[in-house]
Amino acid sequence: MDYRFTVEQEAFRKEFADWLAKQIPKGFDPSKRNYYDDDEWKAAYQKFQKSLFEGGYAAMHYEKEYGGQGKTMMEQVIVQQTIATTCGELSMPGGITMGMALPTIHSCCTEAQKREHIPKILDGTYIWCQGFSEPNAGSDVANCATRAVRKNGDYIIDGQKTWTSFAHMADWCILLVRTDPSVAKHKGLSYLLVNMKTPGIEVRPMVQLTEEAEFNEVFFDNVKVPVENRVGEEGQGWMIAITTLMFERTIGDAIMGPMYERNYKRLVDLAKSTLREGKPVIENPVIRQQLAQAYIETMVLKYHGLRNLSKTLKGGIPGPEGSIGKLLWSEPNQRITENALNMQGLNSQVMRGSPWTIQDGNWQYSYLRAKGNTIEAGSSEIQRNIIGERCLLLPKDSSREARRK
Amino acid sequence: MDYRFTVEQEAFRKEFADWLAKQIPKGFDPSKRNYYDDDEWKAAYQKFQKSLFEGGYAAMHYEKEYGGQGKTMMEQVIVQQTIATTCGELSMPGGITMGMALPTIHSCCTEAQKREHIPKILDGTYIWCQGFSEPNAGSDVANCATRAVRKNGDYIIDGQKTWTSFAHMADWCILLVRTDPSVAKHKGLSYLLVNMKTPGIEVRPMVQLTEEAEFNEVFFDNVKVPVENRVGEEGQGWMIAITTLMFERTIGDAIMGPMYERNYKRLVDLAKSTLREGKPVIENPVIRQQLAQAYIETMVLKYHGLRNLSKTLKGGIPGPEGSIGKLLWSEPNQRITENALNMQGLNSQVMRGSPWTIQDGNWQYSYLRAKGNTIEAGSSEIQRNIIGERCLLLPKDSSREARRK
Amino acid sequence: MDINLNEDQVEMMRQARRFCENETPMTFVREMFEDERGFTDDLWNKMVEMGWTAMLIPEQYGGLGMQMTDLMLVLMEHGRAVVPSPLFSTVLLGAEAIIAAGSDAQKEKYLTAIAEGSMRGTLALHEPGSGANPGYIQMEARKDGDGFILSGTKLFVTDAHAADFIVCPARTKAGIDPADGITLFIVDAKAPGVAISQLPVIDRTRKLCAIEFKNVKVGKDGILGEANKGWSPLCKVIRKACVGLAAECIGAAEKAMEIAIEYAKVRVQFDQPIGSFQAIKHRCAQMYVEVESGRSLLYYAAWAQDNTDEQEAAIAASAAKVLCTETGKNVAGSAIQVLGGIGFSWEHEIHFYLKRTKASELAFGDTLYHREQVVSLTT
Amino acid sequence: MDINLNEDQVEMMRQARRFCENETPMTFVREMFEDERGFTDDLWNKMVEMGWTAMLIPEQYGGLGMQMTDLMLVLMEHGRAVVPSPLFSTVLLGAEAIIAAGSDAQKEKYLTAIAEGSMRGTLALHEPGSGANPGYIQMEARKDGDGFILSGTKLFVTDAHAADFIVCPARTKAGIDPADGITLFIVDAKAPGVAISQLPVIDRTRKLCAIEFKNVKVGKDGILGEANKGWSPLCKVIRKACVGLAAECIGAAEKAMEIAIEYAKVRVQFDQPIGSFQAIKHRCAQMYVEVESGRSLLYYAAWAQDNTDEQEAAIAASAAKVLCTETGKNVAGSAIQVLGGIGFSWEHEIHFYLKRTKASELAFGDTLYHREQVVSLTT
Repeated sequence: MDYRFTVEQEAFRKEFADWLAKQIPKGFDPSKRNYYDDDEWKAAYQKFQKSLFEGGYAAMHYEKEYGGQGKTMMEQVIVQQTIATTCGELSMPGGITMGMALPTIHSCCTEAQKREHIPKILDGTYIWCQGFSEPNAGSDVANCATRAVRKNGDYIIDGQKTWTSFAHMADWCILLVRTDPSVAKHKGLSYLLVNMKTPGIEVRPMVQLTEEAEFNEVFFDNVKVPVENRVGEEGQGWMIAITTLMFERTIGDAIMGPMYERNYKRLVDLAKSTLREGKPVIENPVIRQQLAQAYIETMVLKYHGLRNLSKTLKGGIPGPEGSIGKLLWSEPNQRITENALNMQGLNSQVMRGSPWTIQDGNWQYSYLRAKGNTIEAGSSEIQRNIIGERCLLLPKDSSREARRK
Repeated sequence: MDYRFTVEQEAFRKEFADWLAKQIPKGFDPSKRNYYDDDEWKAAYQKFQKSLFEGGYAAMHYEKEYGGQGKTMMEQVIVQQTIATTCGELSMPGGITMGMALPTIHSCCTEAQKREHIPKILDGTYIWCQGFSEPNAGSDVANCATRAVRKNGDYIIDGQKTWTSFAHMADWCILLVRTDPSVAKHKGLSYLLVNMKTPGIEVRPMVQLTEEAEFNEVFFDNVKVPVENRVGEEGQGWMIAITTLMFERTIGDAIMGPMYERNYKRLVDLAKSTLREGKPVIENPVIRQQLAQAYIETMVLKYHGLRNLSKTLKGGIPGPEGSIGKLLWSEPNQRITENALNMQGLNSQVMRGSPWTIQDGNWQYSYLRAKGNTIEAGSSEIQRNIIGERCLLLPKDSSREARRK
Repeated sequence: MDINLNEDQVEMMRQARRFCENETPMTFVREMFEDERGFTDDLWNKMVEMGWTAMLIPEQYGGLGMQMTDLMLVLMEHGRAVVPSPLFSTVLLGAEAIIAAGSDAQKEKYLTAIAEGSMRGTLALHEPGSGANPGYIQMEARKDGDGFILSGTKLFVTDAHAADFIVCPARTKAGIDPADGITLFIVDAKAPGVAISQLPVIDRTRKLCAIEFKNVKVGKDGILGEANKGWSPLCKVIRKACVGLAAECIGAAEKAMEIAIEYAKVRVQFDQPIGSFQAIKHRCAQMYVEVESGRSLLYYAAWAQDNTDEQEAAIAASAAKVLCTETGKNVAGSAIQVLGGIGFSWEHEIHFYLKRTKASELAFGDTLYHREQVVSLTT
Repeated sequence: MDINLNEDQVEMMRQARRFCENETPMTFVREMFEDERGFTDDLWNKMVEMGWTAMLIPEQYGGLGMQMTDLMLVLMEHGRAVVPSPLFSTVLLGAEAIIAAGSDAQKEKYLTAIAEGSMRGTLALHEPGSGANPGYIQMEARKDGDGFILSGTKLFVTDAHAADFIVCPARTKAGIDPADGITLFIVDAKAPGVAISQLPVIDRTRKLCAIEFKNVKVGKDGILGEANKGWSPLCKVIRKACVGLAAECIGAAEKAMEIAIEYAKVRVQFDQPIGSFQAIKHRCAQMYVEVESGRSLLYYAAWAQDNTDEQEAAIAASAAKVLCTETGKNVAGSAIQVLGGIGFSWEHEIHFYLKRTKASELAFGDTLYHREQVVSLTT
């Protein structure tokens, strides 16, 4: 058992960090949010991703023939950890692209599809979004009602997706559609690659409770998608949607630890610089217990991420226990942001833009944003169902059992 | 709105407290447990209950013809609160008798049954137990499998009850039995009054994790119970079991507040007298927060109890929201006893019988005992089901819905 | 003992609910959230007509002489509707400070005007560096002839932008013990040297302001109560303010719970209403437990303000503040979880409940502070 | 980076599990719970044969020179079976104190004997009034020629009744700073003036003793390490003890979880296995989340003891102690709730898991203490 990275890996980390330092745009302040305009943000992402690609740091673990670097997942983790903790905002518009679209295309697409799409993802040309959720398919993704009817060489798509992150920036979409309404719900689904410029697609931003529009509704009205844009076979959509993302999630989990470590440092700064009754709150024993707990949960996230990564590197396949990772970042984040607000006392109400704002209002935003963490990307309830039924093999409840028949 | 008791009620409280002080056996120490021998304990209960009866303080709210005092529920609450906070141990063996058997007999029995049983309950002659739970009928009480087959003028009973409190002391039992296995589960049950001396009844004490035997298994082997000992009609057992206890629960809830207030005082004494790093733990800000929370939860219990009592006195019928009362004492008790142990640090491990024991080991016992609070008398899960389905009218889950048909 | 509401009270609640439905529907709340002023004269006038500004004011000053339990019922309804208005600040901060410490002349001047709706007031309590401890008051008032000169900063002053007068505690004697050296002043909101600016807060259904006092002169008639002994009446004001916020939070929690329950009954996933799943059902049940627990403690705390000694009133107010604001926040948060994606949207109203209750948790002493109060007063 | 167990380690775990199944089944645990001594020579000898007493002892003293991660795996299995034995006290308290502070001669004498199983030792750390702070050491050692005379009381000494020697920290210089003035002593358990009595504790699968020292003479050879500088090696011992308890707790939690899950699959109520109800299913899922979280932190903490600097080792040990003992206690408590009535019975084994993990939460610094350690070391 060894938690140390190898000398080569540490050297690579340093090399990459040094290189990265030179790529960060002038004036970029990692301690706060820099982009409030989406066009600017997209352009910054594209430029940044292009430099990564040209520098030889894009998709380290993918084959060279598709534009990767032919290295192991460790290098990719090192790159992503370093980005996440120094300039995560620059890579964020590519979150769905890199975390969802890319691995799906990489592991389930035809050679032609791969050659068409992967390079333009890696060089930052295209941003992708993911059309899974619908108004009546939230936790119950298999309830997908967006229809795709085959007509000549096309699918004609009608329906609506919702909670689609980055759709307003996206060039392409990975889309789950119903191609056969006559079979059991999860059997009639297919998976398509859709160009967002296709006529009939309308994107409407949805404002969330943070007062920002990070998500969108996407409407499909008689949208033609060539049959060759299907991933896998007709009816395989559910399987592709469910299974292909497991490997990539390992990387996602592994970068959470360092991100939360950075947050802990901010939390400590906050505790040292914020006063309560005229004294720094870090002197308050109750707050100290909360700080400690935040650190402990951060350690869990970090070492759980490494343990999973290590298992994956040894050829283990991360199974449904990957659901733990989701719970390990989403639920502590709600506690940690709440604690951060507690530390600020009344000042915790002040958002960005006042002389009384603390740490640029980051914690205020994060507190509100964190309320979505236990809902998005599979709610905590769904995660616990998955853990209970697939890891612990507890019986399905009778209504859901009945539906599978 | 007025939280004050009337002048007459306060006078009555004082009168009763003065009278009670004279009844308490010499050497009885209310700050600890006095009876470790069950025979002694039963005898002490019988003597105490007899004195209550003779003093005119038994069942204040019942009609004089059955041995009550014809007063309101307020006098009964005052009596029970006073007993609970000064010498509760003396009345405890009658807990099921007074809380379960008596109100059931009082509201559901025939005149003849009432005249036979109520006086002997009120004067302390008989202790009752309650045969509801079975090995396969825990949360699912309607799954009761103990059979009662009618033969001549008797029911012949075969089966097993479990978790029967005080059965080893009891003279009589209120027993739920299945008289008709051919109809829906909750429709085939009946309710009997059973003399525990009837041949064929065997009581086996069950030791619980506190290392004490508070409960019993009760085995019925060809036990004859006269048909006239049935309460209500055949098949009404479920309704009687479910509904008759609602009123009395109001009193039970109303005495919880004062009991927890007394416990809070003990907790404060503990915090003042116990050292941590050489200083009284009450000076520790983290412990202080826990203490405050214990007090707040105690206030909730107290004022919730009074609010329900007040509603009942005005003729309101406590409905399923009575389930709240159960949650309000069981769950805080686990937190409060845990906090009490926290305050003691390492000493919290020491049970009764050492120079290093704190407060006679009461908190150690209570900590372990409290683990049963969320299981007994309807688990927290069952309470939340009841609240969800009967107070909030949320749909039953489909499997349980199906069963009712 | 009788904890049931009487007929008048039930009717008062019913009227308040109808008022809120008609006058402050969610569309209005949204408008006011974005609006700089955060309320309209029309709304204010109608509230005055309802008698709400006069409820707690003694009859001799044109008020209705009612008790905190009565106002509590109105505020619960306001909590249910997240009503934006300077009612809370005027009746529980401005007016109560005058009631608690004012001379007859001051009462005559301010209370009569508040009761008839022609004046609004607030309390400038918190200072930078206090965290959330209302006893941390360091702003200085220098003696100046018969009067004083105030200089310093107050933060998180509720509705100061809409107030005619501001009650401002300041130190007239150096030290840290709030019981010794704090004097209350009545400051005209338009007085030279008073600069009021709104803070960009999370919950903008209730505006909070920063106030800079630059050599603000307060005459003799602006001294409220006894010099150096302002803490005791201030505590009384804080106590009632806490109960008022607790009432709002229980109203808010109740409504948030209802929203979640209604959704759980109609939202179908996996072919079942989600309310049939225990994860949701038990969550809703827990909301109900918390709302009813909070209500039981709230009723007592409100009653205690007018009917028990100071210590008991203080314990009850602090306990209710802790429990009910946490309940509000927890239930609103829990409702978001039940609603899922839609609950996270701006479009749905649930987030207003989270924001308002979260703000209430912090105002006039946070949970840490009030738990400490409870333990100091009960041990 | 490689956090996978190697083949030897997997085999070691497998053997330990088999050992526990054969040698310490629940019937044996129950017997030992009631038994005054709490273990048998036969069990001890078999443990020695397994090499467990020698694992952490350097090879030059007859040990196996293994790392904390190896012992951790064995202790997880012991936690699963609630193994009663003085192994923990001997290898992680007695032996580690000698390893941390002993001279060559002391190591030769004690470690060799421990490795071969002919000697047992423990650590007399806690004192009355400490609460649960291991740094609160006030017992005095008076200078007496070359040696010292010890007088005072130590409490909660693990397995002192079965120990041949007791490492006892005491003050050789007045004060409260543990870093200055504490000296460690090796006391013969049979020395005149040493009176050992067992405490009636909740968890009697691990015996805890009170020791009265009445003018106990300790010669020069009984001084362990540098005078007045005993705190630093003591911290090292405490750190590993914490990791050891954390390992036991994760093993215990894992087993308690398995018990609950098995029951939830077969126990039928309302015509369904109760594990199909989300109230139970999600509770079990939460157990799994906690067990796996604890395991991830535990592995690192064990590794850190031998492979990082003192500060990181201390942070990791404290963090693992807090998380894993709470996990043990929470999962055991949660399992009781899943089991319902039967879980509350003496007859079912689950309560042993609750009692052992609860005791572990308190030993060598409770959660309050270790959270404070984490925050002091990371800010």
